Amino acid sequence: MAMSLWLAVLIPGAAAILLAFHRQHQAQINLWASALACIAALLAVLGPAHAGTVLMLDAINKPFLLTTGFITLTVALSCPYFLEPAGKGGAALFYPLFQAFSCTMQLALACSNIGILWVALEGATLATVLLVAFNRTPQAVEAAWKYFVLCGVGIAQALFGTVLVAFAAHQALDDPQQAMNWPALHAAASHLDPTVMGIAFVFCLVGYGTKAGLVPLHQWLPDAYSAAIAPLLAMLSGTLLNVALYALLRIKMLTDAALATSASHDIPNMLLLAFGLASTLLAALLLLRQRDIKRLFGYSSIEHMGIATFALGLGTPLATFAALLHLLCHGLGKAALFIIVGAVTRKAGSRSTERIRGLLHLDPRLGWAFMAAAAAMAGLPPFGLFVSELLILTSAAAHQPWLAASLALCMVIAFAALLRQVQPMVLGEAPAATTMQTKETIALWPSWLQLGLVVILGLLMPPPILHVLQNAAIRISIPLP
Amino acid sequence: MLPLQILLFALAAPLLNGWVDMLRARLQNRRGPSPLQPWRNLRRLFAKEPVVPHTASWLFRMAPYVMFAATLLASSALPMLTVQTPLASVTDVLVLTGFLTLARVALMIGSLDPGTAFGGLGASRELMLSALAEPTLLLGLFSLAMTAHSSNLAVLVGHLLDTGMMLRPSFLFTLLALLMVAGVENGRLPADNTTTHLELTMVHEAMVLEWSGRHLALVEWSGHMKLLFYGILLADLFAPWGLADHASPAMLALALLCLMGKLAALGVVLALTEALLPKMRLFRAPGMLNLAFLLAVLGLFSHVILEHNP
Amino acid sequence: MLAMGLAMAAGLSAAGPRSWERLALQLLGASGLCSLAAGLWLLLGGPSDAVVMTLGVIPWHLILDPLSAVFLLPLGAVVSTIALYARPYLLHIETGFRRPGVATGFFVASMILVLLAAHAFPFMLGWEGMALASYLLVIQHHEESASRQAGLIYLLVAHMGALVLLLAFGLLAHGAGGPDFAQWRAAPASASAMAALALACLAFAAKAGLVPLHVWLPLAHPAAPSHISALMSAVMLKIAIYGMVRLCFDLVSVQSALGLAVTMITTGALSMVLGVVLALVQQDIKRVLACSSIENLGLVTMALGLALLYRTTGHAMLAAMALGAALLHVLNHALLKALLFLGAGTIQQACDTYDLGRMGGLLRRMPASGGLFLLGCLGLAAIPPLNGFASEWLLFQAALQSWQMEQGILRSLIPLAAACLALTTALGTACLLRLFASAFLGQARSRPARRAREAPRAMLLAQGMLAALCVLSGLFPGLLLMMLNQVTVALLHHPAVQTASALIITPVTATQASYAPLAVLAVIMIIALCTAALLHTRKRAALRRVQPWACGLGPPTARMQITPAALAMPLRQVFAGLLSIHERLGSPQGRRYHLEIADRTWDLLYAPVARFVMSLSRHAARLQSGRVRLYLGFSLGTLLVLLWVMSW
Amino acid sequence: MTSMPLAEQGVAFLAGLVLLTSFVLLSQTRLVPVIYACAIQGMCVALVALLRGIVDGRGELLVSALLTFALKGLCIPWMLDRQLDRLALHRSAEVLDHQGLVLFSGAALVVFSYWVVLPLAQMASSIHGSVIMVSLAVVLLGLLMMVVRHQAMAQVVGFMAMENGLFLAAVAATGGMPLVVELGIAFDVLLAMVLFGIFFLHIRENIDSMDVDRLSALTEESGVVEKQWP
Repeated sequence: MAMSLWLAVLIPGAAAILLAFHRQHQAQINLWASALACIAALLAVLGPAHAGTVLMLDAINKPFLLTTGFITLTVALSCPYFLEPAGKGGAALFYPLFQAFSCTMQLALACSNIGILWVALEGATLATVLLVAFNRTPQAVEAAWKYFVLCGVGIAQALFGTVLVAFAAHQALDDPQQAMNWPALHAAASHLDPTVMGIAFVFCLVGYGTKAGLVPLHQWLPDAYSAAIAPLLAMLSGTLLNVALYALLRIKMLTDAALATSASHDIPNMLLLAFGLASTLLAALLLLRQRDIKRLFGYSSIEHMGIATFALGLGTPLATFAALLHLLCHGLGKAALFIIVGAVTRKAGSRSTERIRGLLHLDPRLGWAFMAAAAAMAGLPPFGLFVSELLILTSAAAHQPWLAASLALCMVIAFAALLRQVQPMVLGEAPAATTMQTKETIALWPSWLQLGLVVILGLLMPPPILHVLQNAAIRISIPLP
Repeated sequence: MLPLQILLFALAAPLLNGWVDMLRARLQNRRGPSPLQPWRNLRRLFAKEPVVPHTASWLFRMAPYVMFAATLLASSALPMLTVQTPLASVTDVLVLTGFLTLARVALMIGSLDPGTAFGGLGASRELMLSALAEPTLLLGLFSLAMTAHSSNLAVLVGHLLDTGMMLRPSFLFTLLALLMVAGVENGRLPADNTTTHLELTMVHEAMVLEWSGRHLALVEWSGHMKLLFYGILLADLFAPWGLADHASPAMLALALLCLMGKLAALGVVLALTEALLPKMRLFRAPGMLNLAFLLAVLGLFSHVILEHNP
Repeated sequence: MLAMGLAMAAGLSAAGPRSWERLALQLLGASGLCSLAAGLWLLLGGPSDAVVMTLGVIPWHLILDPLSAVFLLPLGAVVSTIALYARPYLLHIETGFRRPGVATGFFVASMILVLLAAHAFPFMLGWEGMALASYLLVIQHHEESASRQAGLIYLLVAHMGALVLLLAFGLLAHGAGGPDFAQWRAAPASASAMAALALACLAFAAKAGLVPLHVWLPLAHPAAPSHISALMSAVMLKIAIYGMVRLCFDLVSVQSALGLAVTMITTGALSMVLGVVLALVQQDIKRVLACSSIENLGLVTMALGLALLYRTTGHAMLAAMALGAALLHVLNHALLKALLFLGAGTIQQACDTYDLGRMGGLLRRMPASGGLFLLGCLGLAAIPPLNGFASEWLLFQAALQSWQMEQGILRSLIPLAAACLALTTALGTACLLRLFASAFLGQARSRPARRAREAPRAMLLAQGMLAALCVLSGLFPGLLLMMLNQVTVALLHHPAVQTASALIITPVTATQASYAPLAVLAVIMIIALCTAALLHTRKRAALRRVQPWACGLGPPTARMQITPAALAMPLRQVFAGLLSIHERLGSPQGRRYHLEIADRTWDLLYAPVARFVMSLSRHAARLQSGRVRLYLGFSLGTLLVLLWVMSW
Repeated sequence: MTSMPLAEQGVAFLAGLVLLTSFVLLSQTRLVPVIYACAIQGMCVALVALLRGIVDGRGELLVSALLTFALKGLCIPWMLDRQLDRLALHRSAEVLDHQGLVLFSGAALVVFSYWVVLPLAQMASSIHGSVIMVSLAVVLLGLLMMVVRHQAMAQVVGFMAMENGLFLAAVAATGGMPLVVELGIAFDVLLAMVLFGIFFLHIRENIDSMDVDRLSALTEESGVVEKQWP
């Protein structure tokens, strides 16, 4: 099992290096590498939990590993369609960085050392900066610069947090070498010094919060999303946001254990609640004003990240289970949505929500796919997000009724904004002026497969996945004695 | 017992109408036709040949019969001579208003069917007047039913008979409200003029314009019967003395006499109002009907709050 | 349970190729009949069966008990008639989605799921699924912007209601220690339960279209195809009432629900009056029916409020009667409204317009559907022998018994509500009469109306079935009340009506009041027949046809006829305060008369809220000003604030 | 001060030097001295790591100290200098607005970081607790510099100052993190510098000035037509 875990991480890395120097039929190599990585991840996840020195696997990072591998595969399938206008040079730049990015994602999830986790996330930022500036327009350069500066600063603050965690571990643990490994840290979590862990949590919250797009630190996200091309968007929203929250989740487990005895034990939860609510509110309000389709769904990502953080802040096992379910469904659904959005912008020939009209008439297949994906994001029934929002709201109403009411209000505003933007795009007459951009159409079956997975995760989740999520939730919400 | 009451009711209706017309003529110091004139009109109309507009459907011919039957049925439940009427156990006060509504709906459908200007005009005015008058009637009967804790007419009149007519404020308000409603429902002067044919003012007459022959006779007759229905209703509720409690011939004769006296008095009151009050503008009528509705609600409140005896 | 499986199958099979359309409709009809049979079988004495299975996250506890059986009856009846009706109706539709069967199937399945759910999560799943499926049906003709706009508002209000309901269920689950309805019944009364109940009733009011939240109803129904708006109006609105009854009377025990009862009565009265006034002035035939749904739902809510009031002041027997009246009106209104909507569908088929101003004189061209429509109108207008009158009469009897209450204020509230009821009944009769007259009577006002053809046989058969059901429940209310007694006994331990034989129903005691519709009809028929026989003794030739009188100016044309707007003009003047009316004489030279009637609640409640949210988003936009240094400042600021917070 | 052994005195002196250089960075207007100050700061941090390595006898700490010295002391300043030549920015000076306020807030940040880190300082052994405080102050000052300065190059230097602060914290807190982590961090910083170089060319090419405020095209405030509610 450890072998397949190593494979899951190393294959993308090797592919990145190979693609960097090898120019011919890069698309096939990229596809095969992602497929192998996904299979390796699947094999690793099916195996038992494993706590190695460099890589580790436990209930919490299993679901994320699987979804990241799967999303990488589906996005790789759609890459040729999107890279076709960029030509040979663009592809040569895109594929290696794409594989490097997926390698860093897998490494961040599977690594057992918090230092390596930080290095992997920093690597992910570096890999994506050039991709955001892929099509060289002034807006793209500006978005990339902002993305790079803001995420760089954020990640630096996260490094300070990691250092403080190591410092606290250094004091508590006997052998300093083990001071950075998750299993050791979790074991000794209750002996860590509360004040140090508190400050470390703050730094990590601001650092990884920037990467996850929580509100006061979210400004880079809409700009980066409006500039990036669709496959990158799918990867960013599908995996990067989840990994950032995964890291934050890990640190929160340590802090909860450390602060369990001290007076300010519920401050981390309060902070998460505050950040979650602020993100949902601001994202909902700004959703009303959007005119660019990619920016619109960028804000929708911020809103869903806010809801998940709010659920994590609640702290009960049910709320944490719902938060994990929400993250998984959102990752899968949003990745599928951005692939379809990319195809829609290519088909309708414009990115502004006011000029895309009557998709159902233009291309019924694409129209229905877009409508289904948007419904998934709006949290409508058959999809998993509805079930997770249902669980979150009911458990929130039980513990924090007033906050739950305000969260519900924000969700309603967001739903209204999304509906008001998406409905004219899909329904109604297609204006005659829309010229047919591309003749060949994108293969939509991967997106439909992902949306199907979201429905399965929601309504009829198979028992094995249910148990994995349940004991992950229990481990997160109830700190180890 | 039931067919006798229905027959008596049907025959007396034109007589009351004739009596009121004669009184009004006398007040305007002209001789006026004899009270039997409405009977003669009905006999003449029954003999004439009915004419039907070719734009009318089967509803036009069926409407008069439904109207006549509904009004007759409403009258059968009224305690005219004896307190206990056969149909009382089956229908109550609310069902009576339902029959009146059925009659009015049949009239309006009949008037709208040929699709002429007059039918539509009369129907739209009648729609407004009846839509505002009916709640007052319903509410008045409802507050009276509240006093007797039952909506069965016979029980209500019986209760009023044995508790005697002490002066209750709710009765006074309800009496005024019902008087106004009776005036409007029967197309009497404050809201509508029965004798006019002027497009600007007529309501009831406009609807009846297209019928002829036996259909017109039936419609006229049910109009008369409606006036008698209101007369008897007011008499029973507010002056129940003299009603026979069991069907012995002597008691019946006495009850008939009392009834004739009461109806005559009501005829005088109606004639007086017709002679004195000018025709109101159509859109002043809702003001009057709102006043009637207010009086009925006031009656209800005064009963509920002041005269509460569980 | 079988019914829901069939409905789901219908939904899926409709997704199949075009040829499966017929199969889908048959499956839908079968599921309707199945649910009708399940309801009847339970109410006539069968045991209540339950299904418990957990599938993924959502535990599927489904229980069929008397209350859900009563609501299954209208659903089954309407769904089976719609399956019959839809076949010819859909042949004419060429715009919009090609397969409406899918959404219809899922719509019916989710409604059945809501009725049977005995656990908070499947209830919510069904509730939101119902909203989504009906949204897909409302935007069936998504070419016109009006139906898109209606769909948008409809789904928004439905989703808002669903979220509020989620909050309420969360509070209740917290109080009772678990989301299962059985736990809720056992839970003791607590303060949070009262707040949760109020929230839930707010959500149900939004779904039932009561006054402040009714704007979606007059928009959504005309947009959907007729058989779907029949299903929505007849059944979906009742599901909200089912929720209200289930929570107020069965699940949540609250010390005193006085405040809630009074608000329900006032909201009910308000939506009755406003609903009927709106219905009076509408020009579109389906809007009139939609607004009259608002009025009838208001009536049912007032009855429920009355029942709740009686229960809190300790008169369980009267509460049972009021609840019985409410449920009876739910059944009657479902049948009548479905009949009228299907009638509207046939009219639209015949002269492809919904505008009353362009119809007229259809009775001669379409006698059968005209007669059925007349029956529906009379029934809904509460004319004695028919079924609309029975439930309103029972409600009046319930209001009449208010003298047994002690507190003076409450005792005066009920007669006021009775006053509103009286006014609404009168106006309802006027509105339905106007609807029937302007559609069927007089002369045809437009060429399509002149050339209207009778509806195809299947449509008439469907309407005929519904009309038969209406007449049956009108003449024999006792049968229905016997079934309703089971529900009121289960909920309030008192039968709704003391003696409910087939012929006569007496709510309290014989001396007080009783009503036998069959006898009433018998006497009317006897009198009418004997007068007709009396007059027809002398053999008459065929009736002579002449020109109707038009002051001698030649034959009256269709333009001389009164228009629907003019028919309602006097009443519109009287109630001008409730509506925002804009009349103006347009070009050329003031010969075109324009009349727009908008709902006043729109600019009293919805426009200010929308403006406030937009201004909020303008302020929020300042946060994203585009300057990198400002963003870095935010990051530094957050860090410092958090460090300060942490070091308390 | 006198009671401490010689090595600790050295560390304290070097930490003070690092704090001084970050204040110099804040106040310098011309770019060339800014780069030199950043180089000095890098060297001091490397020397602290060297001293700590010698005292604790940890071999890998020496390796990372040498690596940092080479990277932050020499290589990155040389790259930045070459960029200056290519962009011909030698002479360009940036007028710093309300200079006094910035320095005062810098001092306030140092006091604040001291107040925050105080409970930690008692726990750590001897001088290293105060070194953590210095490193937090340097990180905050680096961030303040990025917020205040308009020049893109100055912002990059601010970023480098933060990295130095972080390395100092790592050394002080845990006596150097495991080698593989150190290598990863150093590699990331180098890569960041390369990317910054590429971006300078792009920015210059697009808005032909290095002023960051000019980069504000992507904004929400552009008046979106108020879509009327239906």
